[in-house]
Amino acid sequence: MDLNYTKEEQAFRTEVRQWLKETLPRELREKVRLGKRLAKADMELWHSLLNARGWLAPNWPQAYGGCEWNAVQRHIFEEEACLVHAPRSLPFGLSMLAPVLLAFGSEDQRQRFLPRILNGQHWWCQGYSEPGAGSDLAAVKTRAVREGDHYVVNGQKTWTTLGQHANWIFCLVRTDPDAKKQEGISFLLIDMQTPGVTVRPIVLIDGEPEVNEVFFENVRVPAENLVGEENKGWTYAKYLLTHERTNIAGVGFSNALLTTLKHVAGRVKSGGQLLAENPHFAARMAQAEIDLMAMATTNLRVVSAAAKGQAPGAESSMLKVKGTVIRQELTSLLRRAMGPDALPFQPDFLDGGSNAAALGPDHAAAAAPTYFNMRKLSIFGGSNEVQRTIITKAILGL
Amino acid sequence: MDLNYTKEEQAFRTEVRQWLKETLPRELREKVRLGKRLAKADMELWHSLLNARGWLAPNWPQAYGGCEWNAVQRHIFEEEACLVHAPRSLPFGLSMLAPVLLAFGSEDQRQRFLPRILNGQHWWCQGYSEPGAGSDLAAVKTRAVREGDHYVVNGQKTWTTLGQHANWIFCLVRTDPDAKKQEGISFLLIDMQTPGVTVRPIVLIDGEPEVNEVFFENVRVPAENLVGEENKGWTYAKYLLTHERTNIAGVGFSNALLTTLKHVAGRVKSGGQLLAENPHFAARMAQAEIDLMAMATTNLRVVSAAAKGQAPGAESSMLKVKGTVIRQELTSLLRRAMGPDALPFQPDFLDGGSNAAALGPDHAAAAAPTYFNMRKLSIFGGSNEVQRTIITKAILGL
Amino acid sequence: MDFNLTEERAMLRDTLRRFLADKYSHENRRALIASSEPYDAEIYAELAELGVLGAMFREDQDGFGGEGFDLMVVFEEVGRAGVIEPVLPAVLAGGLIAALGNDRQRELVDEIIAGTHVAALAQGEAGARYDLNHVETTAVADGDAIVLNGIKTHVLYGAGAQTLVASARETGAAADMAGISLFLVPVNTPGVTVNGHRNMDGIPSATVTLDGVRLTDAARLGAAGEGLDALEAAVARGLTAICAEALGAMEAAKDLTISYLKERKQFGMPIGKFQALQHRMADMLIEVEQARSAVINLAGNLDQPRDVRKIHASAAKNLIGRAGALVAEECIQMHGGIGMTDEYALSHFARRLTMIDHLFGDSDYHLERFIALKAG
Amino acid sequence: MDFNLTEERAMLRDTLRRFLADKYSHENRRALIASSEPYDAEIYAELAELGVLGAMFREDQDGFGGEGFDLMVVFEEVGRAGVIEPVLPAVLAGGLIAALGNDRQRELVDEIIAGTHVAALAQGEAGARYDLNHVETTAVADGDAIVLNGIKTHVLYGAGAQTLVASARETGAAADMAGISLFLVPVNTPGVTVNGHRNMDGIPSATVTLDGVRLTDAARLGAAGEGLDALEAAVARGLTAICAEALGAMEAAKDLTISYLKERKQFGMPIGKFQALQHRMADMLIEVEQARSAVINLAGNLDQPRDVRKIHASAAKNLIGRAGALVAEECIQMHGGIGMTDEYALSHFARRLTMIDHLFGDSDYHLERFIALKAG
Repeated sequence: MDLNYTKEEQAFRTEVRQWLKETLPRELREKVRLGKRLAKADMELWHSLLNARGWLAPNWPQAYGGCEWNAVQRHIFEEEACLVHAPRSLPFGLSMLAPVLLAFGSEDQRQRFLPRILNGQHWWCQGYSEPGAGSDLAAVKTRAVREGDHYVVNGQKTWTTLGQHANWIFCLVRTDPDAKKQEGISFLLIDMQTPGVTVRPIVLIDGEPEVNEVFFENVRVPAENLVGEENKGWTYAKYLLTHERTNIAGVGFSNALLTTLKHVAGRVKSGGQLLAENPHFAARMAQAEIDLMAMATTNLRVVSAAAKGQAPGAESSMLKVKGTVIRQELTSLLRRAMGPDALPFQPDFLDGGSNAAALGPDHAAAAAPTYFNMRKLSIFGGSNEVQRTIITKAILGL
Repeated sequence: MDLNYTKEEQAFRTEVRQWLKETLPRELREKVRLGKRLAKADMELWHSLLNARGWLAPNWPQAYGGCEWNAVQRHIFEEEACLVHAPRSLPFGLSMLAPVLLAFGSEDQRQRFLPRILNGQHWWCQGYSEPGAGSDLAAVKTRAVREGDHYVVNGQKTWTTLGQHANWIFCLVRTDPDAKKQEGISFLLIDMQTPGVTVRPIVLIDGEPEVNEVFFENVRVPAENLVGEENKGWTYAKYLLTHERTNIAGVGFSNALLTTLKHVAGRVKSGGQLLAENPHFAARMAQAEIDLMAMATTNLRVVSAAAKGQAPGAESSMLKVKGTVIRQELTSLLRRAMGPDALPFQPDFLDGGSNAAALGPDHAAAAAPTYFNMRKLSIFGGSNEVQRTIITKAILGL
Repeated sequence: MDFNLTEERAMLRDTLRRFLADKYSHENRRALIASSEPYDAEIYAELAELGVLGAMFREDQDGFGGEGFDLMVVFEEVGRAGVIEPVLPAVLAGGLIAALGNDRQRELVDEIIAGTHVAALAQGEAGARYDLNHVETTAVADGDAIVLNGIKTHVLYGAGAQTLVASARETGAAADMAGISLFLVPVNTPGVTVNGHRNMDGIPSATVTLDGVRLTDAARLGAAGEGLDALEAAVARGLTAICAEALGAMEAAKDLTISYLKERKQFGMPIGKFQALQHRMADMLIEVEQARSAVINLAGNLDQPRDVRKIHASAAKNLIGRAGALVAEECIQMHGGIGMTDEYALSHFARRLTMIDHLFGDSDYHLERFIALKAG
Repeated sequence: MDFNLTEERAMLRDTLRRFLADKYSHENRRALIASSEPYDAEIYAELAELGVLGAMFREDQDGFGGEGFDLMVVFEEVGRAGVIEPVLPAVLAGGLIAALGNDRQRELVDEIIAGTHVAALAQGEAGARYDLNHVETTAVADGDAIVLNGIKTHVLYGAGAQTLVASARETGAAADMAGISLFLVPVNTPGVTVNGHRNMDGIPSATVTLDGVRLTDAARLGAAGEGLDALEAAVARGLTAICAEALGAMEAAKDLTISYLKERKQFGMPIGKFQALQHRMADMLIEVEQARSAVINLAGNLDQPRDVRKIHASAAKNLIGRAGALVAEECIQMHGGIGMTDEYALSHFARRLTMIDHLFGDSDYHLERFIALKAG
């Protein structure tokens, strides 16, 4: 047992910290810190900065321009990045599609798509969920019918995050309608500029169109865009879902949120007393901090096992559930901390592209929208109910 | 809408309060207040005092020596009795067996048994649960075979509360082993002095033998002790379970507990500060009090509807669950309030028959045992899980 | 003891519920919130005609209600339908004018009841958080005039109001209990600037700047420097209203969720068959009943002595805050993604429930007040 | 970073677990608790032989462990088996003697390691609650002697100990930080009365009366009036021990419940198939992992600067208190009636978990201390 990082890991942390300090643009940092929405250009800028340093793809092989960091290194990077309010890089191409291409794609596909993820030419989004399917991903209805050297795709995807900015989508499509539920599904890459693709934004409870519906009407997709074998898509989808879950606990995000919360509680007054000195509020913050301290170690235990090659099982689900609970609690506390100043809806200020002034103190404008937005954490990526079932099945085997 | 009691109800309350003040023996009151266990003689004394006033059987018809109080009157009595730490009267004969006899028993049975419940000659206990059956009451295995004008009973009952003091037991027994689960069950009254009846106390987590196993080995029971028809016992059992649930919320008990808790918190110090002035502890007490204030009204809404003849449905289950949660929380707070003084196990002091002195301040000795004992609230009388299922079935109808 | 509604209140409730079910669809409400109108003037006029505003006042105030249970009945329906029209101002500013006003001032009450005038309460200030006594806006005599200076924040329905009832300090320091007066300020008085916005839940609100606003003595509502008690009483009535509104929103969210659990199938069966959801639903139903009881307790004790009223107000607001968060969060979770979309009515109820916790003291604030009242 | 045990620790854990599985059945423990013996002297001697007591001390203290993770490994097994023998005194009183004792005093440590001597910490007093600095017992010089007067409460293993390490005040008022000394008091010293009892969880404890107990200077452990720091450090080690013990008890309670959910049938199927129970079990499993992490954090930071150590001690004790209550209550509830019987081992673990919250500060006490430390 040893809670200390190795010298090499400490040096790596210093290097990351230094780079972030020198590279992260102040405006970008402020947007993230204040919970503003990032414009497309903001995200592209951050990707290009990471790419210039060679740090955009932590988990890819170096041969394809990745860092090949182990789980501990990735953890350190994420921790440092969150601490200074760096944006998160977008996972759709980097850590969702790429591992599938690396494991199941053809070399042609890797050569064609991976560099374009790095240089920003392709912005990927995910076409998994469909209306009425929810956490039951295998209930895919979108049809792809082979016609010569094309597939013709018809159907609809939903909950496609940031699909409004994307130019490519990876999709689960049904290629054999007669096969059993999990069979007959294929994994297809679709250029969203193809005629017949329509994107309709869905405004969420926080007032923002973060997700989208994507419609396919007789969309012709070259057969070379099929990943792996036809009708084996469910295997690849499951691989994607279980892969890359080391940051599932969101410890870095929660640490950043806790920092913000303490900052606010040290400035906002209630009944003439700083909120940080209000025993009830301080107790809730402390409770969350204590839970987070323990979860950070739970996370490191899993990370450290993963770095030694052990595959996390139900632990991922535990981290997902507890990580969600803590992060949602912190956003709830931050909202409550703002008092009446959490009331106004300020879309103009929150818009990453605008310079509108905010009503109320720092962090007030984003407090309620962030709280509402973060309700998604316990729903997406396998709802917490699904995770709880996974945990118990693993233990009870019933 | 009117939250006030009628003049008649207020007069009744005054009458009850006055009587309690004059009649409840001081020693008995102190035992209840300090959470000591009542000796058999204590309970018999309290029954005899109530009986002398004609108030032992609130819900029986006057023709049989009852009060015929409506739900509001019963509520007032219970509230006042709890307030002054009167013992609760024992429900087994009074409000479990008697309603069944009144509804389904023969006039002979009523004449034979009801007066003896009032005069204390019979102390009843309940023979429902069996080992391995739990909340699944219909899984009765105890057999009763008709031989001439007797039934011969073999089998085992468990969780029989205060069975060690009882001389009669009402039992669910299986009279038709070939019938489906709920059928083939009969409701039988058994004199515990009959040869073949053995009682074995079960020590519970609080160190007390509050419940018992009751064994039947070739016990011969006169056929006249069958209630109603053979094989119809499940109907009577269900009647018993749904009857008399107006006090299911335990508002009176919780009010008494809250009073004790405030008393303690106003005397015990933590870090030089009274516990009542400790913001964290005060917040928990206040939260419980606020919940209790609301539940008292929820309870009155059900009581008031019952007094108008409306039968409570899922509301009883709601009151059971919430009442349990509040009462368990209050016992948990009382235990925590005692700090290290909750540690010692003091069976000698807690024994109602003894005059042993206690370690620690008032209420310390009973705090942990009561907390442990009250875990039963969410288990017996239909576990809270069963209640939640009842509530949702009533609403969702699935 | 009687937990049934009087015939009059039952009739008002039924009429109002029918009207809102008919006119107040989620689509209409979404369109309205997306528009630049603070609220729908036509609907507001119809509400007035139905007697909704009159029910906020006693008979001696030219209304036909005004008791706690009148507020409860109306606002439960307001919450159930998600109404954003200015009924609450009639309770808050309207209630203050009716309670403190002289004959001339009280003419406004008739206009409010008729639905032709909106008076908004301007009590909030930056840094005041939920404390009514924290007033930095000044009211200083200048010859015959009284001059108001300050910024009032979170003025509910300030955009769309014709008159403000503003708290301002005539004497003392920022947090003193004494020295606060209430003033009737027509929004078109020189020096008044109303900057409107919408809250997260679609309710119109405003920041109001009072920059050398010159009023006469006739604008003062009640006695000079003694406004706090009446303000606190009016806010207690407002708390009754928004607690009942939250109850209505909980009922609506609950009903949507029950339907969804029955209809929505996943893994081959209605998700309402999953026991984990059933038991959480049961706990939620219990808390909604608790919330109803808390509102009844407050409504029934509104005219009791000040401390009794305050204890019930704080108990109710605390419980409603906790139950509201539970209902909003659990209903969204049981729905999954669809529950998070603006298109689906649940998101409206969830936002409203959440924002009600930020009005006139959240559950923490009222827990502390409850403790102080019980100790004191 | 490494979360694996060293080979030595893994071996100690395995040996100890095997020994206890073999010797320490629930039936034996019940019989022992029902007896008048405070603990089983034979088992205690065997534990000493296995090296359990030596593992509580560093090599320079004649042991072969003494680090946080040594305590963690041993006490997790102590908790898993429900051991009531006096291992904790070796950490508390033993740790103080090893840390502060002169050569002669430290001879006791060898006897403790050998299992031939029990020294109990007598720090508690009526009215002190969890505050180590609240000491009213006096130590007054009288010629060459020092005379102790006072009553020490909740002396864990006081019944069955040969020596007490008692805190007493040489100067100052009841709650002062300075002026507290620690004394080695043989229980057979005239004026010492030990009144033994058992705690709810079967652990032997005692109230000790010190009535004109005459000691010499040689009985003082460490510097006069400066005992509090060392006492606080020893209690931090004790907290590590009982937190790990609670973790072991949680693991045991969890394992019993998992077996029960698989085996026990109701309404025609194993109750573990009921989803409502499954999801609650999942939440419990998560909290047990959290508890393990909290203990690791404390064990790994025991030798860090005082404030860091205290922060982790309070974080761990707070989290363990909450998780322990959850596990105890949920495991009983999932079992139903059987979980409440003394005959079934779960009730022992539930009592132990509950009582651990009442030792050296409960979850509220440590939450407040955590807040104060973070603010300070």
